[in-house]
Amino acid sequence: MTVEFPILQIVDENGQLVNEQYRDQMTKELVKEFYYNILRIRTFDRKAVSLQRQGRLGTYAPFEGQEASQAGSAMALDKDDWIFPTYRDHGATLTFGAGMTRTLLYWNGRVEGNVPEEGKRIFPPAVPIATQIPHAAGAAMAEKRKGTNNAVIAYFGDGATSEGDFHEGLNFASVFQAPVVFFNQNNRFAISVPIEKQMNSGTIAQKALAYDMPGVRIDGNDIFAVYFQVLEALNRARNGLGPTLIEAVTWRYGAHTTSDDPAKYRDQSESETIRKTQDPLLRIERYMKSNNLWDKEWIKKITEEITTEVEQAVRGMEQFPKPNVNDLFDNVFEKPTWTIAEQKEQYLQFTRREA
Amino acid sequence: MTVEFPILQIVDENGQLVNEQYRDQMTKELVKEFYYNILRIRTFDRKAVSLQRQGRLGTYAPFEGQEASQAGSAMALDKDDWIFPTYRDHGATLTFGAGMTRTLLYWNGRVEGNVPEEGKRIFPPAVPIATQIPHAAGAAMAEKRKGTNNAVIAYFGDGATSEGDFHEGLNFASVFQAPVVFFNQNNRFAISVPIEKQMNSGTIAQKALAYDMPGVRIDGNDIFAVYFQVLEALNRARNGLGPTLIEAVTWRYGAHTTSDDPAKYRDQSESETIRKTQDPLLRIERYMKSNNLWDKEWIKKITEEITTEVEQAVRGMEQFPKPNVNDLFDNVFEKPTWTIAEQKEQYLQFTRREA
Amino acid sequence: MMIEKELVNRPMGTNQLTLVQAITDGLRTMLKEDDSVLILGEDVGKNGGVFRATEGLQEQFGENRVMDTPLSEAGIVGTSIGMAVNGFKPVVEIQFLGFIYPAFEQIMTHVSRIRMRTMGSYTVPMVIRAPYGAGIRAPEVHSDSVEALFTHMPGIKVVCPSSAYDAKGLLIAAIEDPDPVLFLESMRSYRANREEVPEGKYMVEIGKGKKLQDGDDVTLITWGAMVPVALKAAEQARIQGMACDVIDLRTLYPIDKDIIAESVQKTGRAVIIHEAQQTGGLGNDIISIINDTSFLFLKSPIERVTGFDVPVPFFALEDKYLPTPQRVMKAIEKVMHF
Amino acid sequence: MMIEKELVNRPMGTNQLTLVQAITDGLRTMLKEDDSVLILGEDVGKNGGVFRATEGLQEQFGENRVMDTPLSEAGIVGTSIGMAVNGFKPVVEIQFLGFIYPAFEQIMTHVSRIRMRTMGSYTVPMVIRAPYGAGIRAPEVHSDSVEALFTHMPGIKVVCPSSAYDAKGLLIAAIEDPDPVLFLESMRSYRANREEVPEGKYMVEIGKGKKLQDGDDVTLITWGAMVPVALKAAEQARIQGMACDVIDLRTLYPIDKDIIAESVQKTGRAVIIHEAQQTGGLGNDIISIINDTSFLFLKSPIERVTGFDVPVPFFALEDKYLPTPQRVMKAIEKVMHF
Ligand SMILES: Cc1ncc(C[n+]2csc(CCOP(=O)(O)OP(=O)(O)O)c2C)c(N)n1
Ligand SMILES: Cc1ncc(C[n+]2csc(CCOP(=O)(O)OP(=O)(O)O)c2C)c(N)n1
Ligand SMILES: [Mg+2]
Ligand SMILES: [Mg+2]
Repeated sequence: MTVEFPILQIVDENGQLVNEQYRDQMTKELVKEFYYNILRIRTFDRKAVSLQRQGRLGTYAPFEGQEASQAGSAMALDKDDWIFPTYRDHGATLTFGAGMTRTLLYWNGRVEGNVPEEGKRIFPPAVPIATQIPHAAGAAMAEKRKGTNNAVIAYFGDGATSEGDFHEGLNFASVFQAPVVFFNQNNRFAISVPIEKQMNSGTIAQKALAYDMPGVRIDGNDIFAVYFQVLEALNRARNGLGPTLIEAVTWRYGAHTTSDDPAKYRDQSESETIRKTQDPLLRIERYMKSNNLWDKEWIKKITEEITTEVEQAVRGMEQFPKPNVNDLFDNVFEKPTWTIAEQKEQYLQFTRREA
Repeated sequence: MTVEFPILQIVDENGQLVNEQYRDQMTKELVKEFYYNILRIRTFDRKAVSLQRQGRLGTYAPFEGQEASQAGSAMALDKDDWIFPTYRDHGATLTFGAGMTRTLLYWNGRVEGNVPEEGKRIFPPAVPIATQIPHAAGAAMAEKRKGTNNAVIAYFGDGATSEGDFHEGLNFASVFQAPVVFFNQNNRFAISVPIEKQMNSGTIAQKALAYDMPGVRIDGNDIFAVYFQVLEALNRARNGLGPTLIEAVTWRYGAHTTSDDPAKYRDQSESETIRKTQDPLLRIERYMKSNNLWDKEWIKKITEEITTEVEQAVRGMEQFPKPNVNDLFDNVFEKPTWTIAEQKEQYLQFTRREA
Repeated sequence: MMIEKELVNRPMGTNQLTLVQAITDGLRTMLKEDDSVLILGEDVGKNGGVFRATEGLQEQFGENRVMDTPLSEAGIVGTSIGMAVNGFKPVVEIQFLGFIYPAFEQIMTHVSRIRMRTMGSYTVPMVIRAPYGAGIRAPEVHSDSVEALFTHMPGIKVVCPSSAYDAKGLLIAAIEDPDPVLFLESMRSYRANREEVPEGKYMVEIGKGKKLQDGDDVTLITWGAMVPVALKAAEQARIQGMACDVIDLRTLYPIDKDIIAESVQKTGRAVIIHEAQQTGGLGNDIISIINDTSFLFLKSPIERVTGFDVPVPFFALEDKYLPTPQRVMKAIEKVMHF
Repeated sequence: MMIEKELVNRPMGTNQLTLVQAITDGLRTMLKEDDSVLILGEDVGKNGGVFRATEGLQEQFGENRVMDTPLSEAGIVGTSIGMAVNGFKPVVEIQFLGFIYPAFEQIMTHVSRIRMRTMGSYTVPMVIRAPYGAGIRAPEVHSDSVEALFTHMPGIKVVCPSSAYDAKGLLIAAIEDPDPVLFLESMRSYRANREEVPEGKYMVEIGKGKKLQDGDDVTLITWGAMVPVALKAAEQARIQGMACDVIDLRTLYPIDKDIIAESVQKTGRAVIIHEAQQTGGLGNDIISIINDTSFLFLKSPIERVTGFDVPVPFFALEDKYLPTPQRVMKAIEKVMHF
């Protein structure tokens, strides 16, 4: 159904405006914020990959190539909204306000990485695929019941659409008309499995039809398309018009995670071609240049700012207090059961003796 | 999407032909077989309900009202095809060739009720909702791999479409283009839950769009529509054109099971109205009468035949050998593990001592 | 039968209720008391649940509090997680424990782990109610008794009352618990008898077993639907001159270790009765508790009277599968005459 | 390390293989030998599996034999059931045991029950392979060790090799088995060392444990990734003058009762080591087996060295969660000096 669900663009590969609808809202400030956020999360992502290579970080799931999808969608959120990410959506959570040090801690196997910043409604990344989709529907049902104006966004990949939880979550959201946006990043691969083996359907957006829910297909490397479509979907949600499924067509340049070798299952030169033509940062750069918004000084300034921020975060991670063995036992229940209390006591005694 | 997916009819409520397409294939013999099969399974169903009331059968799930869907779809199968029913599809399995005594045994808590007739590829009724849908897809994948001409049919209700297994099964079938027909009987209730609370979508057929699979919506009380649409879908399957989702809109007159009281959740006078206007047996009777096929003698003869058959089946069930305690232990593995062997031995010793 | 009174509020009066009525009463009490309590499940609304446990509640509290859901266990539990982390206390009904499996992933990877995963930033104060067990001639799978799958799951408590009083008190305690609780309801016990149940709110402490009967010779340890079976066996044993301690565990995780140890250290003999399959069953945990706490007191090997290592059979054979007072009696004799 | 030779065909030669290579070798052997053997799973094709267990197999046998599936565990297992009852022998890869939960219903209500449900008319000769366990610094959930959920499930066998030789032999036996087998592969052991593995087809019998080392003082019972931990502890114990029998169970259901009983009746002392959570863990079943078979021989309570009753932690703490030779050593001392 690629005809019924064309890929919406606002700014094309060459940085040219191809859709006038949002022109008034495309202020200079907004455009600069787009650029800033893409650059910021890309810088973070590259740093994380390099830390992993140096053995300073555990396995990491890079999102380079998907920054427009992640930054654009997260920017559309209001501060009291909820975000339900996957392991690849740190670009989105960082944009929404997650702590950068904590994000790094997460990838170092530190549970502290999942503690959200004060007041930020950021759920921990879903590791079991698609399981966060019903959570997001439920959190949205709760907001609706409370009568707030808040909405919820759930992130998931193309592969996630094959899981039962995708279906059950969307069905609940549509039955209860929950204020939630299902934001799919179709990077066309689930680890090594290309989308043609994942599904027989031409688009992911069309899956919305099963639930009589609006389905939208966008160019996920066009941050303008992402931002304005997510904003519209969130507005529908806030206005009681229920959920929306958005398919953002994008690409990850690199490996699935740092443990993966993409060359085993695809020709990585395709990534290079896409980088040259479709890159989200390049696109907004082109747009800024064609619209007289390109300011070298500013670019230099923010590049430095971001570099400093990322470096501070790395220091924060590396100087973070050592893991506390109490955390192994203390957060399973509000009050530990006797089995846990006893095991903790014995273990601490044992380590004291060993020491 | 009720407009995109209109309810197809061949013979309308008044028994009038409203679609000429299959006129040539609507032979006298076929029509009589339709009538015969509907009458047969209705007679069975009523008998089962009455046996349950008398305490001669366990809880039973009646299908009265859905006979056209069940008989028509099963008649469209070839003898080597596979059938994956639910607990409410005995009308279909009986039509396909299941033993009537065994079917009664099943409802008497006898595992023997699940042993298929020699050579018949009838799977036991799925009790956990929707779980049979991937089985059917897999059995069809196997037929495809073997290069046979056989197809598979899976039965399931409207409620079943909410389960993840529905989604995963349809996705697999479409990805692997498996020769399977997903035959949904939308009786508009899942126990007490009406379809409007089950889903936000106007039809079930439209859910096929999620998989780029043909979706067809038919009048499930019109056996002509059922038979010919299932036949077409099976033909597509046999010809390598993959799966089809069929929604047969129908109604159960009675309770969900004999443990259920439908008056708690719906106005049963609606059932009576539907019985008067939409009944599958009445409809074919009207068709036969308008087409000079109504033969009182024949009706009398088959009524007697069927009554005898059902009574024999009841006798067969009641005279069936008592449950064998060995069956508790012997069929878990081909060779019992020592825990089972030991438990069996101890139990048999114990019962011998107690006796 | 001895009844403790672990009341938090002095109730106004009492009613003679069956176990399932006590559940309804407990739900009603909490729906009234706490606006954040929600009920979700298949057929829980107009129909009042297939066992009538939620009878009348939707009428009284409205569709926003008592919600019929789609037929979708992962969806029910999954969305309830979302509601739980966002301020509500969902009390979820799974129609039969044998149909909890589609929600297994949500329970295993989220319900039970979200507190730990977020160091307490998010919590899941959810109750999952599920009728369980064989003996009511239900179709297959409906009769599963799989408590051990959940007692092994770190991060969730498991409760299983055998009487109306305990049912209401434990249910309220479960709803008040800041952590998730799986609440198992024996279908066989739903209407087996009536008991005085206080009106209003009271709690029975999670994690505490109950001594139903005192005896110095053998300890019988059981819960849920097997309690009457154990009591009948104890009565037979009494006639033959053997006195049984009968313990109703009531909570299956965390098990009341002390009540077991105390009793076994007195009797030196134990018989465990449960209807789940033996291998991997909770009986093994109880044996381990006895091994850990009471090794030197044991006079004979511990006996287990349980379901066999086979799927719960079709109902024509379920009576053979289920432990009977006779089988328990035989085990009592065995531990007595070792 | 002693190696039995339970060979069905005299193989032509041997290769030095890691455990994961032995798995690949076993799969290749059976794909060659039996056309009805199919491999299904996420990323098993071109990618050769995330651990390379199916490396090269799709290339060799084609997409019809080695099939990449959608990301859908219930779908994988569910469709494999359909293929299994219809003439094939699917060998399913679940990418990590911690992601088997979405397929739990299909395994619990169908894989394990179809034979009984149809009195053998339909059977499910399926193998489900799943890498398991902590210690490789994987993200959360990847590290679960939930064998006990499946050993409690009637109708499925559970196997867990600790060496390359056993891995290939047990895998072939599992594929040849007419009933479903869950085949657990320790990720930590995948490349831990190499071993002589015969070429061609041979089987290690399901249900038989293996004595790795003889000693008269204490019996250590374990499997999978904990085997090297137990062996290290046994070595430390030896230095301190305590001799251990070390048993690798290899099959977790049905457990080799005889090898346990025989050893414990000799030593009178047992330490069980597993990485799963203690409550509900398989250690309890082993204690029950000892209780049932060797009560009078026991000199001290049985000790368990296991994971704690908490979710497998994020990897910064996984070393604290996992049993260590030191913790095992402490338990050995405890049973020796009771
Ligand atoms: C239930 C489950 N099954 C398998 C996995 C292993 N796994 C991790 S990521 C992944 C692929 C996900 O693909 P997609 O949804 O497209 O997201 P992407 O990684 O491309 O962002 C798989 C199979 C998992 N995490 N959870
Ligand atoms: C997984 C699962 N959940 C719940 C049930 C209990 N249950 C049995 S039938 C039924 C309703 C099914 O409705 P539908 O699919 O429309 O089929 P119908 O009964 O109308 O034929 C429910 C909820 C079940 N059998 N399996
Ligand atoms: Mg992807
Ligand atoms: Mg229905």
